[in-house]
Order: sequence, then C-alpha cells, then structure tokens
Amino acid sequence: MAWQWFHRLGSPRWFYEKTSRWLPWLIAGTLSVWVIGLIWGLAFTPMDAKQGNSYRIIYIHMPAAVLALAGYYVMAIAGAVGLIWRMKLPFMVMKSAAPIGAALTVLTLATGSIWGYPTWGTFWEWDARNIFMLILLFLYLGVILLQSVYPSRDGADKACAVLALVGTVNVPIIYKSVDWWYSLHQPATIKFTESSSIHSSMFYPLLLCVVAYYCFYTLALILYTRHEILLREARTSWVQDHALRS
Amino acid sequence: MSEPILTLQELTCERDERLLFSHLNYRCQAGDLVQILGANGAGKTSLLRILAGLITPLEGRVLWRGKTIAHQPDFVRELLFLGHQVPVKGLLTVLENLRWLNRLQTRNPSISEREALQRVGLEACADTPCQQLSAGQRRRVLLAQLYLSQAPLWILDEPFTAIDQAGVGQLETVIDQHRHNGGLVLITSHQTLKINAMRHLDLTDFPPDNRVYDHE
Amino acid sequence: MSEPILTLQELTCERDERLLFSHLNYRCQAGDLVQILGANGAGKTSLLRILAGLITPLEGRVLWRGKTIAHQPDFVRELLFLGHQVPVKGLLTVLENLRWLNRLQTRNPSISEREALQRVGLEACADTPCQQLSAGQRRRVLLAQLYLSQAPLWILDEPFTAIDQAGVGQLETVIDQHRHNGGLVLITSHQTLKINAMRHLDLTDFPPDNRVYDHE
Amino acid sequence: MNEQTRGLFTAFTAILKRDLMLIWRHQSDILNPLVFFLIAITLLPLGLDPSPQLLAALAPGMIWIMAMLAGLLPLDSLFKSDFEDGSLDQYLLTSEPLYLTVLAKILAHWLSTGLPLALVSPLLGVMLALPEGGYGALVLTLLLGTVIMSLIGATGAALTVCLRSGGLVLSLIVLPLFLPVLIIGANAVNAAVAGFAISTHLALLGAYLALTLMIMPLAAAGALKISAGH
Amino acid sequence: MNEQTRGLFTAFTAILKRDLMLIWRHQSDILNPLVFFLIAITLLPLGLDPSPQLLAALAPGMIWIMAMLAGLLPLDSLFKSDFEDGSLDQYLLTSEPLYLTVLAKILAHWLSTGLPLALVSPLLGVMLALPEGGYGALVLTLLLGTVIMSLIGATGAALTVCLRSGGLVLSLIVLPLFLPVLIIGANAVNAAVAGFAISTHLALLGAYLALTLMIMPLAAAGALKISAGH
Amino acid sequence: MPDFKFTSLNDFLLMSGHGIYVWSSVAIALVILGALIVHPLLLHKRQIKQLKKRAAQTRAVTTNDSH
Ligand code: HEM
Ligand SMILES: Nc1ncnc2c1ncn2[C@@H]1O[C@H](COP(=O)(O)OP(=O)(O)OP(=O)(O)O)[C@@H](O)[C@H]1O
Ligand SMILES: Nc1ncnc2c1ncn2[C@@H]1O[C@H](COP(=O)(O)OP(=O)(O)OP(=O)(O)O)[C@@H](O)[C@H]1O
Ligand SMILES: [Mg+2]
Ligand SMILES: [Mg+2]
Repeated sequence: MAWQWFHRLGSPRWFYEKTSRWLPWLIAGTLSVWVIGLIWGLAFTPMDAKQGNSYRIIYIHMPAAVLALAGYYVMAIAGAVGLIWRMKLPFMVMKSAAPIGAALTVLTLATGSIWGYPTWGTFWEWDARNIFMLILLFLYLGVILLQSVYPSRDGADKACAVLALVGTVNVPIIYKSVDWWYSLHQPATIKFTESSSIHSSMFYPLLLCVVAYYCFYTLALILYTRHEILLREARTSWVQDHALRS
Repeated sequence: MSEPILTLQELTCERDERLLFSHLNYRCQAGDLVQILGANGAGKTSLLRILAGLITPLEGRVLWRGKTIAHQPDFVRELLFLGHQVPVKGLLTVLENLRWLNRLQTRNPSISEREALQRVGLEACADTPCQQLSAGQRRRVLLAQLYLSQAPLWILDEPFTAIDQAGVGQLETVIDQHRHNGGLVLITSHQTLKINAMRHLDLTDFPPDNRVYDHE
Repeated sequence: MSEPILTLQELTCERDERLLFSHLNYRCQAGDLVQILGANGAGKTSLLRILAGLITPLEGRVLWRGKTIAHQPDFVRELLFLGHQVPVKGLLTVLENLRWLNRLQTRNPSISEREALQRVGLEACADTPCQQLSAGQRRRVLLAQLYLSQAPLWILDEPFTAIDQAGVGQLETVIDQHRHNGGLVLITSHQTLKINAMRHLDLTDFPPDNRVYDHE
Repeated sequence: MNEQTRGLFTAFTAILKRDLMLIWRHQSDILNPLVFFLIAITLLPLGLDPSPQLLAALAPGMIWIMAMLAGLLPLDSLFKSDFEDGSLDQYLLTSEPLYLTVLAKILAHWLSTGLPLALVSPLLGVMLALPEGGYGALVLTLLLGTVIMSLIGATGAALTVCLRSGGLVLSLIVLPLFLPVLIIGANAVNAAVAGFAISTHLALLGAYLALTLMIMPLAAAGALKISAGH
Repeated sequence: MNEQTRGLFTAFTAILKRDLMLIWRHQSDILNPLVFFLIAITLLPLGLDPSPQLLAALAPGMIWIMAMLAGLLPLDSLFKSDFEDGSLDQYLLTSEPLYLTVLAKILAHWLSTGLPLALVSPLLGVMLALPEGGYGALVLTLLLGTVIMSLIGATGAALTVCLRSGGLVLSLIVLPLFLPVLIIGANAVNAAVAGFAISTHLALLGAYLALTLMIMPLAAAGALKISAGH
Repeated sequence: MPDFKFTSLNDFLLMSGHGIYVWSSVAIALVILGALIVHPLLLHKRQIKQLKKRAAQTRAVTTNDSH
C-alpha cells in the first residue's frame, strides 16, 4: 500500500498532473510570504548597531545561503533514491536541483560581497563561509557540467547521482576544515561571525524570508522538473495528449 | 529436445531514445553456433553486450543455466567476450598482452601462451611491442585467447575484422571444435562463415514495436 | 599499350629494421582496379601509405603522370586516401563530419553532402553525433566521400571493414564506375571483390632481398 | 573458497603488474607530474620577488598546492586508455569484485605519481628555503595526502572516463573534495616549522584516508559500470 | 592563382570552423583551463595565509604562473585526437601549405583557452586583492602572453603528438621557451602596480610574439610531417 | 506591532548611505529568483510548441500513408 503510493510518486505522469493543480497556490503563497518578510525586514526592523542599515542585506543573503546548502542535499538525496529504486523521476528532480542550487549560491556570494563592501571595505574577504560557498559553487558546477557533457542521458543521471553522493559525504568535512583553517588565520579586521546572535525583532522577518525562500525553491524545482518530464517523456502518449490539449 | 543453456526472454533494446529490437525471444543449447544477422546499425553489438551483461536491456532478461545473469556473479567465469575493440596495449609486447588478458580471466589453460601465439602465427613477433603490429596482427593477439579459454560461452563481435583468409579458415575450425566440445558460440560477422549446421538469429525478425515504455 | 599514370619503381619498404618487400616495380593505367594481396603484416598498408606520400620508402620512388610525387605539391589534389582509421569526430554530427572532410579537400562536388549520405544510407542520422553510431555507420560516413570526390586516384585501405553485405555490393559498383570513368583504384581487402577484370598486386612476389642498405 | 581467493589475487596482481609495467615502459608517466612539480616550483621565484623569508613563509603552502596540481595531471588518463581500447569491458567481466580491480589501478597510480612526488618534495623544500623543522612533516603529510588524492582522483577519473576531454570536469570534481587534505597538510607543515607537534594533523589525515578508502573505490567501481553501460 | 587562394581559404576556414565547433560542442575544453585557473587561485590563500597585503604582493606573479600552468593543460590534446583518428593524414593530404592548417588550429586553440583566461584574470585579481593599478597591465600582458603560449605550445604538441603520453616532454619543451614571457609579464604587472609605464614590457612581448609567429607554425608543421611518417 | 523605522520614503531609499548596497542586493535577488521561475516556464512553453509541431508532422505522415 505504502509502496504503491511510493511508486506512484515515482511516476512522472502522476507528479506532473498533481503539480499542475498545486502550482497556482504555491506561487501565490510564495510571493505573499516573501513580500511580507522582506518589507518587514527592510522597513520595520531596527537598525543594527554595528553595521547600520547594510545589515538588512541579511534578509536576502542568509536565506539564500541556507537554501544553497540545503539544495545540495536535496540533489544528493534525489540522486540516491534514483539509484536505489531505479526510478526516473528522482533523476529529473536531481538534474533540476543543480542549476537552482548554483543560482542561489551565486546569489549568496553576490549579496555577501556587496555586504562585505560597507562592512569589511572589500568585496572579497577570505572568510570561512565565503570560501565554503565558493567551494559549494564548484561542487554544483561539477554536477552541472558532468550532466551536460555526458554522452548518454541515463549515464549522465547515474554518474551525477554518484558524484552528488560522494560530495554530500564530503560537504561537512569541507565546511569543518575551512572553519578550522579560518580559526587559525582569522584576520583581526572581521568580527561578523558573532552576528549569529540575532536580535529577536530581526529574527521573525528573517524567519519569514527563509520560509519564502524554501517555497521559492520548491516552486522552481517543480517547474524545472515539469519541463524535464516533458522532455524525457516526449514519446509517451499522455505527454502528447497533454501537449495537444494545452 | 534438450534443456536450453542460454535463454533470451522478451529482450528490448533502446539506444538514445530509439528502439532497436523488441520481444526478442531465443534459446540456445550447448553445442550451438549462432550467427547474429543484421544490417549496419541493426543492434548486433548492442545485443552481444546485453548478453555479456555489460548493458542492461530496456526490458526482458537473459538466463544462463536457468538463472538471470544479473544474479550470477560466476557467470563471467564461463564467458569469453571479444568485442569490437582490441584491448591490447601498444607499449607491451605481444606475449605480455596475451599473458595479461589470460591472468585477468584467471584461467589455467591447457597450453602455454607461446603455444597459443604460435597457433595464430605470431610466434615470430612474440616480443615486439604491439604498437608496431599491423591491424590484423593486433587482432590476432586477441584471438589467441580462443586457444586458451575453457569458457563454454563464447561471444565474438566481428572477430574476422582485418584477418586474412588463411586466418579466417583457422578461426572457423577453432570455433567449430569448441562447439563440438559442447561449447556455445554467438558470433556476428558480415562475411558468410564456412561452417555447416549454423543457426542464424536475424534481428529483423524482432522489429521494434513502438509501444511506449513508461515504467509505472 | 597506353602510357602508365602511376608507376612504382624499385620500391623497398622497411618497418623497424625489417624489410617488408624489395624491388617492387609496377605500373598502372587509368581505368585500372588493383587489389593488393598479402597476409597480415605483409605490408599492404605500408605500401599504400608510401603511394600516398605519407611514408618515404627506404628505396625507390613513385611516379604520378611521370613525375615523382614528392616533387608534385598538386598530387594530393588528385588523390583520395581512405586509411585504416576513421577520421571522424564523435562529437560532431554525421553531416558536419562529412562536410568538414569535404571542405578540407576543397572539392566542389557534383552532388550535395546530404545526397551522398543518402547514398550510403545515413540520411536518417545525418544530424546525430558520430559517437552514437555503430562501427559500420562510422565507416560509412568516411565512405560517403567516394560519392563526392573527383580525384582520379583512389587509395582505399580495407574499405569494407564492418560494412554489411548490401553495403559492400554498393561500394563495389561505385568503385567499378569510378574505374570506368577513367579513374585508378588501389585497394586492399581480405574479402574477394565481386568485380571483374581486376588486377592483383601480390606482395609475396617481391620478397625482401636481405641485402644491406647503408645509405652513404 | 580458497580457489576463489586465489582467483582474486591473480587478477589483482595481474592488473597491478601490468599497470606498473606499462608505466615503466614510458617512465614519462612517472616523470610527468614530477617535472611539472619541479618546474612550477622553480618558476615561483621568477614570478614573485625571491626574498628568502617570503619564500620560506610560502614554501609549505606552495609545495602542497603544486603537489596537488601535479597530482591532477595524470588522473585524466587513469582509466581513459582502458576505456578506449575495451580493457574496461574485460575488467567488468572478471570474476572478482570491481572494487579490487579499481584498488589495484589506484595503487599502481599512487606508486607511480604520489610516492615519487612525496619523495622529491624535500628537494623543493630546499629550493624554497623551507626551515629545517618542516621536512619530516612535509614528506609524511604528502605521503598520506597523495594516497587520498589518488583515491579521490580515481573516482573523478571513473566518472569522466567516457568524456572526450574530461579534464575540466575531473579537476572540478576532484579539487573541492581534496581541499580538506590541502588545508590540514599545509597547516601541519607550518605547525612543524613553528615547532609544534603534528600528531593531530596526522590523525585527521589518517581518518580522512580511512573514509576515502572505504567510499572512493566503491564510487569509482560504480562509475566504471555506468561508463561501460553504453 | 585566384583559385589557389580560394582553396587556401576554404581549407583554412574549414579547419578553424570545425575546431571551434568541436570546442563549442564540449565547452569543457574552454572551461577546462579556466576552472583550473580559478580553483588554483582559490586554493592559494587556503595553503598560505590570506592577509591582503601578502596576497597583493603575490598576486601578479601568482596569476601569471597559474595562467601559464593552466595554458599548459590543454596543449597535450591539441593534435592528439587528430593523430589518433587519422585526421592528421588528411591534413597532410590537403593541397594547402601545412603552415596554414597549423595556424588555424593554433588560432582556434587560443580563442578557446588564452582569450578567456586573459578575460577572467581581473576577477582573480580582485580575489587576490590586486591593487587598482595592475588590472589593465594584467589583461594586456596576458592577452599577448597567451598567444605566445599557444604558438610555442603548438610546436611542443606537434613534436610530442606520437608519444603515448607526451605531457612531460611537452612541458619540458614549452616552459623554458615561455619563461621570458612569464618574467616580462609578471614584472610588467608589478611595474604597473608601482605606477610605472609598461610600454617597454609590451614592446618586448610584441617582439617575442612576432618571432614566435614566424618560427613556431613552421616548426610545428615539420614536426607533424615527421609524426605522420610512422 | 513594529513600526516604520524611517522618517521618510527618501530616507528609506537612502538608508543613511547604505541604500545602494541594500537595494542592489534586492535587485540581484529579484533578478536571480525571477529567472529561476521564468526560465523553466519559457522552456516549458517552447517544449509544448515543439511537441505540437512534431505531432502535426506525424499526423501528416500517417495520413499520407493511408492514401
Ligand atoms: C562573499 C561573501 C559571503 C558569503 C559567501 C557568505 C556566506 C554566508 C553563509 C554560508 C551563511 C549561512 C551561515 C549559516 O547559516 O550558518 C551566511 C550567513 C550570514 N552572513 Fe554571510 N557571507 C558572505 C558575506 C557576508 C558579509 C560581508 C556579512 C556581514 C558583514 C555577512 C553576514 C552574514 C550574516 C549576519 C549571516 C546570518 C547569521 C549567521 O547565520 O551567522 N556575510 N553568509
Ligand atoms: N608503426 C609501425 N612501426 C613499426 N613497424 C610497423 C608499424 N606498423 C606496421 N609495422 C610493421 O610493418 C609490417 C607491415 O604492416 P602493415 O600494416 O603494412 O601490414 P598489412 O599488410 O597492412 O597487414 P594487415 O593486413 O594486418 O593490415 C608489420 O609486420 C608490422 O610489424
Ligand atoms: N554508444 C552509443 N550511444 C548511443 N547510441 C548508440 C551507441 N552505440 C550504438 N548506438 C546506436 O545503436 C544502434 C546499433 O548499434 P550497434 O553497434 O549495436 O549496431 P551493429 O549491429 O553492431 O552495427 P555494425 O554492424 O555497424 O557493428 C546504432 O544505430 C547506433 O545509432
Ligand atoms: Mg557492431
Ligand atoms: Mg593494413
């Protein structure tokens, strides 16, 4: 019973048709949450003592960072499921997750760098988390490239899944090692790592933003996956019917 | 009739979105010699790779002695697979290459490697590096394995490529012998073999049905 | 008899200290079809590469229209050389590969590339990358050049490798046509061609004399 | 069972022996990363300003980075030729677990690249005016680090073996995974130069080695199966 | 004569177009050195210590050295596949001078490796805290330098094409010839940072470029003829 | 209930000099996140169009066969 459900979940068609119904709600929800969280954060929270108003970038920056990190695990887990149960859909999800994660990583890097200018007086600082984000970007790029240059599609899926899994094992190690390195080399100029202790009045809008980003992520993931489904199932009857109907 | 040693059940093969053949059912007894027929691009090589377990078919399964090969780790011990390419290193001498191929399969052959080389007419250049061999000579290094393996199942993909006619004659006798010793030989070749009592498996008999395969 | 268009004079070929053949003298007229015979390792490929000017023989020379090919930069304009290997890039599509080979020779063919592909039965996969082709299909890309080139001299090294029998039949007719249009074809193949009035050049007729060649 | 194990070992040793023999045939394979290593290091003073104290400060990190880049070079060809000439199919058709086959190739690769690299590193230390204290740590950490490099690299090579030019994807895959080793190794040498104990560093490296030793050959084996799949 | 020249150009453009198309098909070829470059630079501070002033001091030399090593990577494969699949024979059998053929390949190679390298270098300058003054000089000198690299590299590649793994010999041939460029280039950037004019440096680079442009393609063509000989 | 922390809209836009950083970040976020939604939708539309075209072709072919 549960298995049957699981396998229906594994069926692209089922996914495609279900998500068609969810999409409008998801879009509406995402936008509303984000608008509220962002306006609240940008306009209705007190100014940070140390950093002035530039700290407000956190409402864009931090959730992006968190999602970029979480996205890698989404990708890896999807790949693992695909490998273990030999299902098609998870591979499509994995393929879709890669560019989204990469984009969020870039967003983190960009906003972080912008933030760095007023705070550190430089766009790039060899801070542990910056480096980690850069490495994460490389990890994503590796998957994307492998996916794109692999001669056969099935091969690409499986290879990327293996790569993502190997990467997942190493991500924490990399993070720890970079952190450790930073603790040895921490320049006196930066002290923002302490800002993890966030004033509660900043906390709720930040929380809202994180939620909004999660919705964004799901939305983008679904949209990319739907496209992938249409690509791969093009020969199937239901896709052709769907194309004609729409 | 005797019990089949190799059975192909409902095999369907797809290469990059294109079906090559569908519902391929076939059964071979020990002592059979099967030539696989088909035009260029028909899917002969693909089929042989499926039979060797190197590719998993889109559908169907391959049974060896009644069990799916995927679940038999020891199936490979009974298999000799010679493909299109020649797994021979140009920098190693002929003898070294042959010895290596032999070791890899952990065989304990009845005759020595040198003897096998002599059978394929390479005794003269046993110690010359393979990059200095002609096309046919390189191929002969590979074919020397036919004299060394005790595997009952031989899968040969166009073994006669670049081999001169004398050589082809020799090979045909070896293959015939093996099959008379109760072996099973699956072979592709665009030349007509001069061996009697061959069976033929024509891929055009199993045209792709364009049914849609979405696994649900 | 008419004046020879290609003349081999006293050719002697050596590969790594070993003589393959000596004092090879031979003359071909326009309209000849010469099959070069010899066992594996006899030196057929080496001879063809000498004739194409890719290798310089140990001794002797090759005359094209009475002049040594070494001194004729334009000799290559009259030559179509198809070797063992298939100079086809796996990442480019069939059409792109053929078009490139064609441009390289700066030909202005009578028929379009697509037409040539259709002749060799590749029209279906004109736009598939070559790495997804089967052995025979890859080779066919190369052979499509036969329909495009106006070069009088064709040098073909085992062109039938991996080609199915229908394909071989086609090729034989093309070759025959070319030769009737006054072309000259030199070919090696281990299969016996079904073309009448062929000439044969057997390398065993020119055994290596073991005279010592020290060029002083 | 006993027959089984014999089988394992013959194939394992067969591959190991052949690879070493191949490498031995053109030593260039061994020398290649070495020479790259040497050249890169010798170029440093030319590109930068060669004040000894600066060089000494840079030495550990530089040697480690260059060693890493040098180790990257030969990876691309680790499985390439086997894939192109069909040897890979033969590996898959041996009765032994692919894990062992891969391990044999990795071992051969390390013996021919990592080991020499670690052994010549002191020489480069001298060229870069590395203080006395550092040499032992340099060699030790490089010995461990290069093994890890070979293990991780094998996975990358297996994943990219069927790409016409997988060099990029390879480096992109391998380098991030190798980062921890670089950091620990370079810091170990610096610590040793400063006169501290490096037992923790070595312990960390050892732990990472154990982890990769478990995961990587499996991943590589899986990747090879996938590559042979078409 | 006119017909002749047409012939020349069709073949030249044919090769150029195909190579660019090939490269485009797997952009990995373009990105390969780029990513190597990027990652190598990223690793630097992790091996050394990341204090901006130190990095700033190292930046010019480091970027140049890494650019050079990155340029070295794709060289090995410049003629390799053409040699293995017999395209090389076809080059030799075209009616046009091999000089042009080689030039076409070199041009394609530079467009796909050197140019992007030079273009991203400012980004790395930022990461290594290169002072404002240096950027213009960095890009300019790298643009010239990478062309020279491609020219020299092509000769090396042609000489080593028939070696199973010519990477070693290649780097041995290429690097010494390329050394002057490295030194001039790095010094130019340093000079620019210090606020001096770099016209002399550029003049020197230009002269060296002219020289290599005359010699190298000829040498490469000769080498290719030899390689095809067996 | 949190209240508006800026004296005026202008003040809000300037953010005491840090506006440029904050708003550029917001802009980048809008661009990237927007792209993540729009891009797949465009791909999706194109794919549908292609499928339609292919279906039309196949139908044409089959009708020809039937004649
Ligand atoms: C390229 C530059 C940057 C990158 C890649 C980056 C990366 C990250 C990452 C990965 C996180 C999530 C950490 C976590 O959730 O534990 C984060 C959070 C954060 N970042 Fe950045 N960051 C950058 C620049 C900055 C700058 C310049 C500042 C401010 C001076 C900053 C302040 C913060 C804060 C306050 C958080 C959230 C609080 C926390 O989780 O610690 N970041 N950043
Ligand atoms: N690259 C090479 N270097 C050295 N010797 C070679 C080389 N290629 C071939 N030889 C030697 O030259 C001899 C002839 O080779 P060649 O390829 O001409 O033979 P062939 O007649 O074409 O044989 P086949 O029918 O197998 O193609 C062989 O015995 C081989 O040992
Ligand atoms: N690696 C691959 N990836 C994708 N498609 C492939 C691949 N190899 C072959 N194909 C496709 O599969 C089909 C069958 O290939 P296969 O090699 O099995 O044919 P074949 O019968 O062996 O032909 P030949 O007689 O030329 O060897 C071909 O049409 C080809 O397009
Ligand atoms: Mg085949
Ligand atoms: Mg030959």
